[in-house]
Amino acid sequence: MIEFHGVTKAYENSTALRNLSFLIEKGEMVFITGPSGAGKSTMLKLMYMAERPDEGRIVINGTEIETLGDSDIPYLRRNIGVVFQDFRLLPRKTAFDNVALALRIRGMGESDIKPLVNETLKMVNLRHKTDSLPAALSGGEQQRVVIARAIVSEPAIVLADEPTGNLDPDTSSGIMRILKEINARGTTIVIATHNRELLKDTGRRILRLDGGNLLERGD
Amino acid sequence: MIEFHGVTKAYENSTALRNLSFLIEKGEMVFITGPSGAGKSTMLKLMYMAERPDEGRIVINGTEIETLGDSDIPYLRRNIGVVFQDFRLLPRKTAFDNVALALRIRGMGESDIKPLVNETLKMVNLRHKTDSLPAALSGGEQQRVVIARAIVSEPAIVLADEPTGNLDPDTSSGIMRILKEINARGTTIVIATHNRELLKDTGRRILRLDGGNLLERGD
Amino acid sequence: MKGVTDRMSAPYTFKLAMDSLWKEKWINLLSALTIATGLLLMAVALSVLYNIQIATRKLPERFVITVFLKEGLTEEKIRDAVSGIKANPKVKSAKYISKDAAMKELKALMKDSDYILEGLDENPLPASVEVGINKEAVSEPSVRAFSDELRAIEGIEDVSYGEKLLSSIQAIKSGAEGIGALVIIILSAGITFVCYSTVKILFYRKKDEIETLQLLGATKGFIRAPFVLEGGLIGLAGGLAALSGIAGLKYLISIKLASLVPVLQSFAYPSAVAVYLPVAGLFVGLLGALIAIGRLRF
Amino acid sequence: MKGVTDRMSAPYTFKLAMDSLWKEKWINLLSALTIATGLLLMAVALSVLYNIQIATRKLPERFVITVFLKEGLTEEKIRDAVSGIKANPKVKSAKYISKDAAMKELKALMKDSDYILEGLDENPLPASVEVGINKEAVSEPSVRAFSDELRAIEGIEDVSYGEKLLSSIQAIKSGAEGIGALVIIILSAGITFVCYSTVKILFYRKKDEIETLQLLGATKGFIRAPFVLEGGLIGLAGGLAALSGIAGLKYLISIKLASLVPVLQSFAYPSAVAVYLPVAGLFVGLLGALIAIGRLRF
Ligand SMILES: Nc1ncnc2c1ncn2[C@@H]1O[C@H](COP(=O)(O)OP(=O)(O)OP(=O)(O)O)[C@@H](O)[C@H]1O
Ligand SMILES: Nc1ncnc2c1ncn2[C@@H]1O[C@H](COP(=O)(O)OP(=O)(O)OP(=O)(O)O)[C@@H](O)[C@H]1O
Ligand SMILES: [Mg+2]
Ligand SMILES: [Mg+2]
Repeated sequence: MIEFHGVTKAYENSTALRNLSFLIEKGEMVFITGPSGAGKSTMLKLMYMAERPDEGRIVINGTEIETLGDSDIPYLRRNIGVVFQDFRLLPRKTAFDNVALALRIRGMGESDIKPLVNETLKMVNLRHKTDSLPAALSGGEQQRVVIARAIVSEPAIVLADEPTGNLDPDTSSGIMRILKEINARGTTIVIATHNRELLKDTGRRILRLDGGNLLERGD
Repeated sequence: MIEFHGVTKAYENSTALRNLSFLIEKGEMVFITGPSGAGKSTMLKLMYMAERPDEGRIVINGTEIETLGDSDIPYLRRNIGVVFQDFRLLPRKTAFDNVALALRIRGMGESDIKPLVNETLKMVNLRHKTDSLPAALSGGEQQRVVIARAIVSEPAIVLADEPTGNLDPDTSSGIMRILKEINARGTTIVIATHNRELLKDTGRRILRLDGGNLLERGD
Repeated sequence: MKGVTDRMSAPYTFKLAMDSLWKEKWINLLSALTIATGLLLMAVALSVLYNIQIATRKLPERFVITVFLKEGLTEEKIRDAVSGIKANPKVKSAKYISKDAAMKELKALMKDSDYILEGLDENPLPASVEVGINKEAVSEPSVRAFSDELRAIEGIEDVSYGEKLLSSIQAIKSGAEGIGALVIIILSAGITFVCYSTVKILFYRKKDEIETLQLLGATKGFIRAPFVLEGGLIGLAGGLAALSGIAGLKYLISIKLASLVPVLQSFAYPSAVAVYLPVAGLFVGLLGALIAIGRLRF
Repeated sequence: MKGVTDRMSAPYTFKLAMDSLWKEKWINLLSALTIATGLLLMAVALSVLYNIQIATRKLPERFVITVFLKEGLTEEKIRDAVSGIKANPKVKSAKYISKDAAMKELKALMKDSDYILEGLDENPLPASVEVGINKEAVSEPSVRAFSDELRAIEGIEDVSYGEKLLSSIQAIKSGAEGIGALVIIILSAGITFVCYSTVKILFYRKKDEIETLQLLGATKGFIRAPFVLEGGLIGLAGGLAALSGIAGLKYLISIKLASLVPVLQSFAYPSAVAVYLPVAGLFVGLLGALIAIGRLRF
C-alpha cells in the first residue's frame, strides 16, 4: 500500500530523512515514533505528497508518485485521510463544515453528507459542538474535529500525526479504539506519536526514527 | 499570587467554569488537569486576561484585575510568561526573533537580548534552529520555541497550557526539569496538562477540573 | 467513497462564496467600495468627457462661410447661384443677404454715424450668401476644397471664411479628444489594477486555507470557483454602489449645485452608460479574481 | 525584569517595519502600486484642470471694449480722453484708433468694393479707443459699471462691448471651475479611500499577530508603530512610483503624442506640484494606517 525505496529528503539546511526503505501492507496499522525533530512528520508529508523526495521512489496505493502530474494529485489524495499535527482547520468554518469539507471535495451530495458528518462527530464526542467555529473549541476538541475530517470519507489510508497530543488519556483511548475499528474494516493506518501509552502493548509494528534514520523496522 | 474568588465564566452557549475559588501562593508550582473541554485553558486565559470573568473576583500579583484599564493590561502581562496551547508563534519571524519579542516588548536593548535569547534557546535544545521560521520547524521544535519565549524574560508567573503535547517523553522531562529549576528560583508556575507522566510523583498540588467544576483542591 | 463523481454542485459553490462573503463582511464591503470608487471615478470622467464632446460638437455649427455675389446679377441668376450652393451636399443652410440687407447691417453697425452712408448715390455693398456647412465638413482642407467648388459656380465673386477661427475649432476638438482618450486609458488601467489588487489581497489572505484545501484533495476548479464567484459578487456590489453613487451625484448636481454654477444646468448625463456600471463591476471583479488565482499551483 | 523602561527603540521599530515589508514584498508592492495609481489619476486630473484653467484664464484677455470718441476733438482733447481712460485702474491697455485708421479697417473689410468709400467727401467713421481691461474686472456688473465711468470722461461719445461674449466667457469660466472642483473632490475622496482600504486590508491580515503581541504584553504604541511606519513607507513608495509615472507620461505626451495631437504641444505641466506626490503618498499612507489601526482594543 505504501512503499518507500531509498527515500532521502533534505530541507535547505538539514537532512530530515536519510535513505529510508520500508513497506506498509494494505490493511496494516503501523506506528512511527522517535524524538522531536526525528522526521516523523516529514515521512507522513511524503506520503500525502505535501513534500517530494529528493532521492528514492515512493509508491502509494499502487501509484508511483513521481509519475503524477499536478492535476492527478487531488485524486490520489482523496484516498488518504490526514490528521495534521497543526490541525489545519479552516478558521471561518464550523466544526460541521470542516468535517463536511472532506466529503464536498469528493463531490458528495448534501443530502448524503449531513447524516455522515453528524455520525462521525458523534463518534468523537463532539455532536454538541457541531456549529462551533474552531476558535470556540478547546485544543482537544479541535483535534477531534481534525480526526473526524480524516476518517469521515472512509479513505483507503489514514495518516495520523500526533493525533492525541491534546487529548486526555480516556479520550485518547476512545480515539485509538475508533482507529482500530476502522483498521479492522481494512483501512491502512499510519500513526506518528510520542505517546508511550499508545505504543504500549499494541502488538503492531513500530517504526523508530532518529535523526532521519530508521532504527528499527519492526518487522 | 493568583486568587480566584467565586469565578464563573460562560461562553455564548456553554458555561466553561462554575463558581471557582482557589489560591495559588507565590513560588508554588501547581498542575491543572481534567478531560478535554473541562475548562483548563479557560482558567489560564482568565489569569492572563485574554478572557474576563462573568462573575467573581480574580487577583493576580496583588492586583484586582477588575480595576484594570485597557492601558494597564500590557504592564500586568509583562509579569506573566505564557505557553499557549496553540503556540501563537509569529509566522514571519525566526525562532530567535519570536523569543526575542518577549524582551523587545519589555523595552530591553538589543545588546542584552542576544545572549539571553541564545542561552534560552540552548536550554530547550534549539540553538541550531535559531534562524528557522516556525513553518520550517517540527511540531515539537515549535513548542519548545514557545516555552523559551515564555521563560526568557524571567517573569514572576509562568502559565503553561499543555506544554508537552508535542514532545517525546525524554524532551518532556527535560522541559519539566527546566520549569522546576525556574520554580526553585521563586517563579510561580501553573501547568495545565493531560500528560499522566507529568502528574506522576510530582509532590505538587493538582487541581482537577471536570465540566467547569473544581473536583479536588489538592490542598 | 470511490465512484463518487467529481462534479461540484453549483449551489454549494454559491453557498461557500456567500458564507465567505458574510463571514468577512466588513473587509468585503471595503473591497466593494474600493471598486465602486474606481468605477465612480471612471463614470465621472466619462461624463465630463461626454460633455466636452457635446460642447465641441456644437462649435462647428457656429462656423459660416460668406459667399459674395457678383454685381448686377438678375434675380434669376441670383436664384440659380443660391440653388447651386444649396446643391452641394456639404451645405446645411444658405441664407441670401441682398445688397439692401447688407447696407442695413452696416448702418446698424455704424450706429449713430449712419447718416454718412446716406450720402452714397449707389449701394457699394455686394449681395452675399451666408453658408452653413455640415459639421463633418468643418476641417481646414475640406473647407478649402469646398470654397474652390463654390467659386466655380456662376455669379460668385468671392468666398470668405475665418481661417483662424476654423483652425482653433480644429485644435480644440482634437485636443479634447486627445486628452479624453488619455484620461480614459489611464483611468481604465487604474481601475482594473485596483480591482486586481483588491481580489489578489483577498485571495492572498486565504493562502493557508487554499493550501489546506489542496492537501485535502480539492481540485483547482473546486478551490477557484468560490473565489471567482466571490470576486464577481464583490465587483457586482461595487458596480451597484457606483450606480447609486452616480445617481446621488446627478441629484446633487442637478438639484443643488446647478443653481450655484449655471453651466451645470446644461450638463448632460449619459444615463444609458450608467446602467452598465454593475456589469462593468461584475466584469472587473471576475477578471481580477481570475488573474489573481491564475498562478495557483499544486 | 522590572524597572526596564518602556521606551521602544526607534531602530528596532524601523527594522520591524522593513522586515515586514520585505517578507511580504509582492503584496506590499501591489499596495504601493495601487496607491501610485490613485495618485497618478489625481495628478492627471489636476494637470488637465490646470490646463483648462490656463485656457479659460486667457479668454478674458481677448475681451475688449470699444470707446467711440466725439467728432471734431482737438489732438489735445483726444490725448486727455485717452489718458483719462488709462487712469482707470481697471484698464490694462488702451489703443487709439483714429478716424483714418478706422476707415482703413473698413476698407480692408469691404475688400474689392472699397472704391465706393472713395466717393465720400468726409470720413464718416468716428475715432475710437480699444480698451483692454484687467481680467479680474471681466464680469458683467463690473464691466457695466466701468462703461458708466468711461462715459463720464469728457470727449467720449459712447461705449460698446459684446454683452453676449462676456456672459459666455463667464459661463465657461465658472463651469470649468465647478466641474474641476467636483472632479477634485471625488478624486480626493476616492484616493484616500483606496489608501485607507489598502492599509486596512494589510492590517487585517495581521490580526492574529496583533492579538499575539497584545497577549505577550506589548503596548499599543509598540504594536502600532511598525504598522504606521509600514503604511507610510508604502505610501511613500507609491508616491515615488506616481512621480516616475507622471514623468513617463510627460515624456510620452510631449515627445510622442504632441506631434499627433497638436494642441498637446501647448499642454502645461504643473511640475512644481508633481514633486509633492511622494509627500502626498507618505501622507495618505500614514493617514490610512492611522485610521486603519485606530480602533485597536486590548
Ligand atoms: N519546511 C522545512 N524547512 C526546513 N526544515 C524543516 C522543514 N520541516 C521540517 N524541518 C526540519 O526537519 C526535521 C524533521 O522535522 P519533522 O517535522 O519531520 O520532525 P518530527 O519527527 O515530526 O518532530 P516532532 O515530533 O517535533 O513533530 C526537523 O529538524 C525540522 O526542523
Ligand atoms: N471562545 C469560546 N467560545 C465558546 N466556547 C468556548 C470558547 N473557548 C472555549 N469554549 C468552550 O469551553 C469549554 C472549555 O474549553 P477549554 O479550552 O477551557 O477546555 P480545556 O480544558 O482546555 O480542553 P482541552 O484539554 O481540550 O484543551 C469547551 O467546551 C469549549 O468548547
Ligand atoms: Mg511532527
Ligand atoms: Mg486547553
